Amino acid sequence: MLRQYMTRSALILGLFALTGGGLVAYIYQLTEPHIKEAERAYTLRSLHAVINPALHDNDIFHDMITVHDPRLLGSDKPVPVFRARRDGKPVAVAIMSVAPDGYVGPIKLLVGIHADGTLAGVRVLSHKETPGLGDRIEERRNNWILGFNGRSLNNPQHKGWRVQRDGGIFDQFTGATITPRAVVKAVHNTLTYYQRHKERLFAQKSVVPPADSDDKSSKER
Amino acid sequence: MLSALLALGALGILFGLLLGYAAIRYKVEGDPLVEKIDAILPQTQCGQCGYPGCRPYAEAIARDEADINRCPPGGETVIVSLADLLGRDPKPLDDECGEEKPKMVAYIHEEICIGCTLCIQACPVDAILGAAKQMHTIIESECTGCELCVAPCPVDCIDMVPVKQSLDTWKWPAPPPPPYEQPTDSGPDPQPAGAH
Amino acid sequence: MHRLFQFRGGVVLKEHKKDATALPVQPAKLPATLILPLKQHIGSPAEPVVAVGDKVLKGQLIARAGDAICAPLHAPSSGTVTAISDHPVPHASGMSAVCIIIETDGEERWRPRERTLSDVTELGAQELRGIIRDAGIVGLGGAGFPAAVKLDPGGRPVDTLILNGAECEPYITCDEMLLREHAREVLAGLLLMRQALAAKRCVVGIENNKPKAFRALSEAVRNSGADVEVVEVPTIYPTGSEKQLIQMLTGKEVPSGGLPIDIGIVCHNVGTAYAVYRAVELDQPLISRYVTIAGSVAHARNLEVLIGTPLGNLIEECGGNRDSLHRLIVGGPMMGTAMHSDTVPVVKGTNCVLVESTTHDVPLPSRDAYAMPCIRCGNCASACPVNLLPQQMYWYARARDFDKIQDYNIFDCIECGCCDYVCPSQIPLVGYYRYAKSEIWNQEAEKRQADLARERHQFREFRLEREKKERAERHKKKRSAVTKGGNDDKQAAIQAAMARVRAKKSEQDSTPKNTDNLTPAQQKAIDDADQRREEKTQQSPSESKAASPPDRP
Amino acid sequence: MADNSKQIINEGLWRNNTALVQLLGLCPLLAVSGTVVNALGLGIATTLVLAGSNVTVSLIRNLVRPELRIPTFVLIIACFVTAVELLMKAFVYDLYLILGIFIPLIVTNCVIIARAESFASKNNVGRSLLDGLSMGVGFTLVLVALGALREIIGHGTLFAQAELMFGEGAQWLTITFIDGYQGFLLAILPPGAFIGLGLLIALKNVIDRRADKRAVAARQKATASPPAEPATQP
Amino acid sequence: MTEYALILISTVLVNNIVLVKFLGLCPFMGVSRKLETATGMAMATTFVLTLSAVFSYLVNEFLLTPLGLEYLQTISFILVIAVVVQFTEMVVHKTSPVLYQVLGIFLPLITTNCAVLGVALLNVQQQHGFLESAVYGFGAAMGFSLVLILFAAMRERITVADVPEAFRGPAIALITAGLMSMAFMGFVGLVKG
Amino acid sequence: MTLQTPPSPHIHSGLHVSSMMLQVIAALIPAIVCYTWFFGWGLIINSAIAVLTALASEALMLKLRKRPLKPFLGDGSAVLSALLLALCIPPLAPWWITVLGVAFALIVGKHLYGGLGYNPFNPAMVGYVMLLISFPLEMTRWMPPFILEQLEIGFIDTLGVIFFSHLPYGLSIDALSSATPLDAMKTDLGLSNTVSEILANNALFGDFAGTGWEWVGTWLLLGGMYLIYKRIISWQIPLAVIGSLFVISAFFFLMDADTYPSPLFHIFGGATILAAFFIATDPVSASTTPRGRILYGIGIGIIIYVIRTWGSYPDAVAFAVLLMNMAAPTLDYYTQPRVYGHARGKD
Ligand SMILES: Cc1cc2nc3c(=O)[nH]c(=O)nc-3n(C[C@H](O)[C@H](O)[C@H](O)COP(=O)(O)O)c2cc1C
Ligand SMILES: Cc1cc2nc3c(=O)[nH]c(=O)nc-3n(C[C@H](O)[C@H](O)[C@H](O)COP(=O)(O)O)c2cc1C
Ligand SMILES: Cc1cc2nc3c(=O)[nH]c(=O)nc-3n(C[C@H](O)[C@H](O)[C@H](O)COP(=O)(O)O)c2cc1C
Ligand SMILES: Cc1cc2nc3c(=O)[nH]c(=O)nc-3n(C[C@H](O)[C@H](O)[C@H](O)CO)c2cc1C
Ligand code: SF4
Ligand code: SF4
Ligand code: SF4
Ligand code: SF4
Ligand code: FES
Repeated sequence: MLRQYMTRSALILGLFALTGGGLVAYIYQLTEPHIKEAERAYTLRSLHAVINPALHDNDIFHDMITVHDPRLLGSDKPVPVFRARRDGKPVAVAIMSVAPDGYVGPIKLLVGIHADGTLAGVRVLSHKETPGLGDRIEERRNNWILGFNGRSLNNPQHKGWRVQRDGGIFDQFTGATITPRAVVKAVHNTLTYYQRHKERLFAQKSVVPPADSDDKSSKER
Repeated sequence: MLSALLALGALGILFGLLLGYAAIRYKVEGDPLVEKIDAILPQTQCGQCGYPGCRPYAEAIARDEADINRCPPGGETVIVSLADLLGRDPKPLDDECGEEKPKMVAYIHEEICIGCTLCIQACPVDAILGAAKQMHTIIESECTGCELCVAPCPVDCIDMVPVKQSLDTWKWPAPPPPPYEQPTDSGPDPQPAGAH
Repeated sequence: MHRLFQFRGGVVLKEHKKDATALPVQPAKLPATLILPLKQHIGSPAEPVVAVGDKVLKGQLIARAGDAICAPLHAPSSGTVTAISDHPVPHASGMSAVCIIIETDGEERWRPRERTLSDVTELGAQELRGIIRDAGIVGLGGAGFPAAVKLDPGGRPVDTLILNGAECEPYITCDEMLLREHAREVLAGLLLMRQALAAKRCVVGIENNKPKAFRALSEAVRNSGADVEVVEVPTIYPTGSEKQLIQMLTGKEVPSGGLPIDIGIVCHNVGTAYAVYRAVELDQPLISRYVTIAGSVAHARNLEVLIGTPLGNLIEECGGNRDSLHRLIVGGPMMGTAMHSDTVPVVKGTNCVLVESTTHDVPLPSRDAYAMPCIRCGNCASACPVNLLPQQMYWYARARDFDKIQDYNIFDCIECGCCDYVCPSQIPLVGYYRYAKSEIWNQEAEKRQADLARERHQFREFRLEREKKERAERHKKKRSAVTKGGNDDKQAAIQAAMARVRAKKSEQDSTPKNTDNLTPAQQKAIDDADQRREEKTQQSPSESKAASPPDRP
Repeated sequence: MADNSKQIINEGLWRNNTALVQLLGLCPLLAVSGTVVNALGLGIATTLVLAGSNVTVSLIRNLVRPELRIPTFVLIIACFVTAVELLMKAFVYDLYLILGIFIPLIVTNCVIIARAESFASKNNVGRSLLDGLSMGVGFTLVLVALGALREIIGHGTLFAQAELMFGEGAQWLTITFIDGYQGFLLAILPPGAFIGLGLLIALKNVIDRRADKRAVAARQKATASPPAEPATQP
Repeated sequence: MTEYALILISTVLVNNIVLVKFLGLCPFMGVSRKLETATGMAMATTFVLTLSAVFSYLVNEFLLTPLGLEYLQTISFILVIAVVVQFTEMVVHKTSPVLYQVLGIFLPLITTNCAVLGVALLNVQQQHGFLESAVYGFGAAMGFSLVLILFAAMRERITVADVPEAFRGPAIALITAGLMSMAFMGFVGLVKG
Repeated sequence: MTLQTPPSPHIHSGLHVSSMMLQVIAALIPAIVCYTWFFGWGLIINSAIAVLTALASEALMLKLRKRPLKPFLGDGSAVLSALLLALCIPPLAPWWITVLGVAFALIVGKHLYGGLGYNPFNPAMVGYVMLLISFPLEMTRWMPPFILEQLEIGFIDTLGVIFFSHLPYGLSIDALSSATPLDAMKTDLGLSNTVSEILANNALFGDFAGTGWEWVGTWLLLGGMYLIYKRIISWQIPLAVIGSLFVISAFFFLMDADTYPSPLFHIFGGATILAAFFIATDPVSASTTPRGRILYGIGIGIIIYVIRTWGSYPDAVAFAVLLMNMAAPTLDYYTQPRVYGHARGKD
């Protein structure tokens, strides 16, 4: 009795699982290429916001490595670095670094750096700063973030890489100094990291980005 | 594709086995809920709820076949208790069942009674005394006021009379709500429904 | 010096005791009619032993105690019983109850002495209790519980007998006057009670705003050399409450739902002690008591009043105006009950009549016309001597959540009114508690009824089922008997038929089936009905058509 | 039957609305009602799943046994959800990212299992489909209403980011009410979601009560008029 | 150790599963009318949530990931949850009638509590390890229980308040939840990350 | 003649809700005067706006709910809520901030729950938190005390700022705004400065807390003492709030005086005193049992410290109060006092 009952239960549930699973798996196979493409397009859009697509000719999305430097890149997890090349020669990199000391929490940045060490562009990928105060680092709300374009480690000099209130050249927002301060510091750190590891960054062999690892990072918005 | 099928199928079969096992191994019979519901009902046994007595109604509620607002003798108090027990929202009494009335008892005009025993057969709680061709009497303390004996009487000798108040049964009235809290228009009233 | 323990909470009230203590106590005028409710105490009503038209003598028994918790009633004066019928009684409902009404003849003729004076110190406890019980003494301090019952410790040791002379309510001064005028007699009564209880110690608690009473009693104790402590307690309302007084004098708490005797304590009012003295030493039953008349009267004072005197008479005697009455309170301003009419009589437990009339300046600072919402300030909780949370109880009483309110121990509330007094929102809190309590009692009664009904219904179902089965069985037997056919079966069939007839006959003869398990009360109802039936069958059926519906037992 | 389906629709859209009356499916309702577009996206996804699962459950309703009922229903729903999830990922990826975890959570959207249990498992396919659709549309409507409320108060816009759902060409849909509106953050933050839904429910109560009153008045008039009628006759 | 403590603080206060993350709202609104039932629900959910967080982790780690079947997460997790709930219910029903009285009617509701599936999915998304997953699940459950119990006690009071008619019932409850969530915003930034 | 038959007791102490409220308002006045002395007319103007808005909102809601105006407008609770909220708003905040905050406080925080006596949350704090999370910019734009900046803006100028955002001649918005001491402390600690450096380098900090603020705090303390003396408020809540804040801040201060400011700074900084005596004690939304009140106060003290020290908001009084408001019914339920005659230890 018990055995019979159990087997029937098992069969029913197993049957449903099997049918359902089959259908889903089928749909998965149908949609998989589209999904891959959508993910790629999404990341590319961010990348192209910081690196002019006209400058490179490689598949920047797949030319990716991960690096690890909690001190300078602000994250104790490996950080993706995308590399742009033209005719095989390094043009720029885009580093997904983190400003760990935002007002509310860490701020995820995408820092694009030309091969010569000047900033190609900076974007905020995700943050939790106070809406209305700290969120002016988003490009959508304020063009403050564009102020990094063209800067480099020497422009301004070391002392200048601060918000104005601390004696640097970058604006702060009224009523919110901490957020810009954190971003400026993180961008500066990222530049320093690039300076130190420039050669290796381009030399290292690319890993094909595991599809879900980067979709995860963007999902957290 | 295949691995997906295998994995899900395996999970399904595993869980099916588990639940099938548990269903037999941990089988429970009986439903204590009915007892609890029955304990709340007033036991008037009047059938106004549409069921032949309080217990059948309790069973219907437990089976989720009947709503909780069908017992007029119990009135608001019973509805609220049932709602509490079953985790539902209280609602007003279903007016197709009847309305809440003050408690009554039956009274037989003994001089009219012809001793037909029809009322005895109707009374759900054996609150009527008497035998064929003899005068019948209500045992007042037993009568639930269900009115079931009224209709069968061929000579209309049974009346429902209000339960008499005495110093012992007198209740302190609720203090009247302050005038500013008088309900302004229809709708559920959170206040005690005034003095009794 | 006796060690005092403070109880928590309580309020300090403005005293109004000067006026009524200025004049000495004198007997009130004899009223033309005396109204004596059969129930003036906690317990069952007394049963009349006189009939309308009977002449009675002062002190004569007119109603006897029916069961253990009951007190007999005596005629307060000589006269004629003119009615035994419903009359308004001093009760919050304003309802009527059965009273014996005596028209006085002004002769004040005593009944003959029933007991010759013996040496009272030799009376045994049982005898003492008998005398006290027969004298109809109930507690004169409040609840009116038959004193003899309270004086029976039932084998439990009694450590302390407390005499309650606190009299903590404003306006009331009857106990104070009694102590001032009859300290010796009160002491004697106390010693008799002690004798009945075999109590180890005796303590009398008197609030420190009654120095004269305190001195009078202390002197009486000193003169008699009795081993009784007379203690002054602080004037905080409600020290007079039994539980609070016990806590203050002994530091012990009466367990919730228990009685003082559970912790070896018995507490009685001073008036009760005086009544005991009069009953035992003078052979006088409880027919009069001290009553304070205060408020909007020309001469506030204490009178010795016969039980049964209508309140209106007292008001007139003290110079009050019966026509401009606005509020008439029996008892003190904190615990007393407002009456619906001034025709209600003084009963054994009436200690004070507080008059408020529209013509005199209104002496009582009462609540606003309506309450504000509770702001949860907690003043009430700080004032509550029982440490309840009045604001929560109020909240749930309002919401009719009677389960929750019991979680908050509403039945420990002594209805002292402290919470109400200090509430800034002026909410009639005690009114809500009384409402909740009586609703709960009522619900419990209904529950009992429902349980009974369920039981009877189930029994009926069972009975019907049984009958059906029996019938089916008989039916089957009959059929099988018939179908068997043949000669020899005929005999059996006839026998079966005869058996059926016999069964049917016996069924008719025996009592109806639905009366198997009856309580005595029900049996009585049945017997009554049977009797009526009998009577009916003798007279013609159409004669007594106007029979009134029976009262509910 | 016509009357019956009308009733089913009325139940779903108004009288027994999942969000306003049954208070089910609150999580996605509150979480993704920041803007109308998000709301619409999730609403459509939910409706699809609801209709699909109702139909399927109704089809197989006689096959399952008690202890397997919930697991089976849940399994069916989960399959539909995963399918929808995959499709969204493939074709409206940006929206998918914003709705985030709430797409897979459609599975546990209490509405769906509640309908499966209380309706689809007792009714035929047609009625179940209708029920699924009307419940889903009712849910979507509330979702969109709440989204609109929050978006207007919070951002001063309507249909912002319409391009996420309808493609780049749809940007013109976005309406900006006040230029330079600073925004009333409360509406966008979590508290705003709760309070907004509370206000919507209160609004429904008010409307219902009005309707009730009118109905009562109408009934009274109806009962009162017959005696008046003879009088009007010559 | 501090790591786990931070996860706890974060899930209970800062990212409260109900008031901030918007998960588990239906039971939050549905079974908060009375303090006692809320307590029962809290206990049942805590048990199931923690258990299913762990099991989901195991299924994901040892079945789905090795086979590259991440897209079946939702399906398999919900199956796990449904089975855990069903199994628990049957066992409790049989073995402890007392406990079943308290928890019985809530258990089936838990399957459709988004918080349970949500936690399983979030665990994967945030790449939690075994212990982290368990702590995260437990913390989320504690957060749920905390606000549910507080909310129930508040609702008991609100139901007897003189609330305007249109707002009686769910409307005022939601507004209360809104104000609670407003208060919880005070914890923002307590745990960065 | 029909006799009146109300239930007992038949006498009353004469205490009244409105008299309680009036006394609380009276106790606030010295502090308001002191505040005006240090920070200018802003508070007075804000208070006026707030009180008017409060009365208008209250009247509107009473009308909508069909309740009589007189007993409720006159009870003083709306005025008190408005004053307390005004005290928490930056003195130069634009007028609509005050209006919005007070209206939200009274409509959502109070009347949706049934008005006086029924609101589970402290209305003033509901309004304040709503403003803080919705308009962080306006709500963090405080001003330095006059004596520091040698500036004095008169009544008319203040009106101009509040109603028209019209800055007085020669003043920039930056000159008029500064962080509160708590805010400055938090910002600077975030820059890894030590407490003693911060205190030494910023004139914002006075003898033991913020310049000016410490005097306002002292007057509030005196007012609170008066209320305790008059038994308008219970001693448990203020003592528990201040006591627990003192203990926990002393603990960390003793551990590391460089990163954790002194207890005195915490107690006189921000709105601690105001909260302890006037806000946490709001009878309606606080716990009502004696033990519950102590736990409630301790909870507030601890939450204030935790959020100030590790959270994002520089001051946390409002959040702490709302959070503990939330817990109050539960606390009440589990801290019922031992009733006379019940066994000890078993409540
Ligand atoms: C509610 C609130 C939210 C805040 N949000 C932020 C923020 O998002 N980013 C930030 O840098 N500072 C934020 N602050 C911090 C203060 O504004 C802080 O004083 C400021 O960053 C210090 O810089 P200031 O000197 O320019 O005012 C916030 C403060 C409060 C009270
Ligand atoms: C219902 C009831 C039952 C009582 N039963 C007893 C009893 O059995 N024995 C006894 O000594 N006292 C009994 N008492 C008397 C109490 O002990 C107490 O003295 C009396 O209630 C007077 O108290 P009070 O006026 O403070 O209310 C009873 C009182 C009440 C109200
Ligand atoms: C609040 C309150 C106040 C009381 N005040 C007095 C009082 O002042 N004097 C008194 O004798 N009894 C007072 N009682 C009644 C006593 O509790 C108790 O019933 C009485 O002393 C018992 O004595 P007895 O049985 O002789 O009446 C008060 C009761 C309550 C509840
Ligand atoms: C001691 C005391 C403190 C009060 N504190 C506040 C307060 O912090 N916030 C507020 O809005 N109302 C306060 N009130 C006023 C009143 O209680 C409040 O408006 C009620 O919450 C309204 O129901 C206070 C009243 C008193 C007596
Ligand atoms: S209506 Fe009520 S009392 Fe009557 S039979 Fe039904 S449940 Fe019993
Ligand atoms: S006597 Fe009549 S009314 Fe009373 S219980 Fe029996 S049938 Fe019902
Ligand atoms: S004293 Fe009155 S207002 Fe204060 S808590 Fe008690 S009942 Fe409420
Ligand atoms: S009446 Fe009851 S609740 Fe009020 S103070 Fe007295 S004992 Fe306490
Ligand atoms: S939708 Fe989340 S619990 Fe119902």
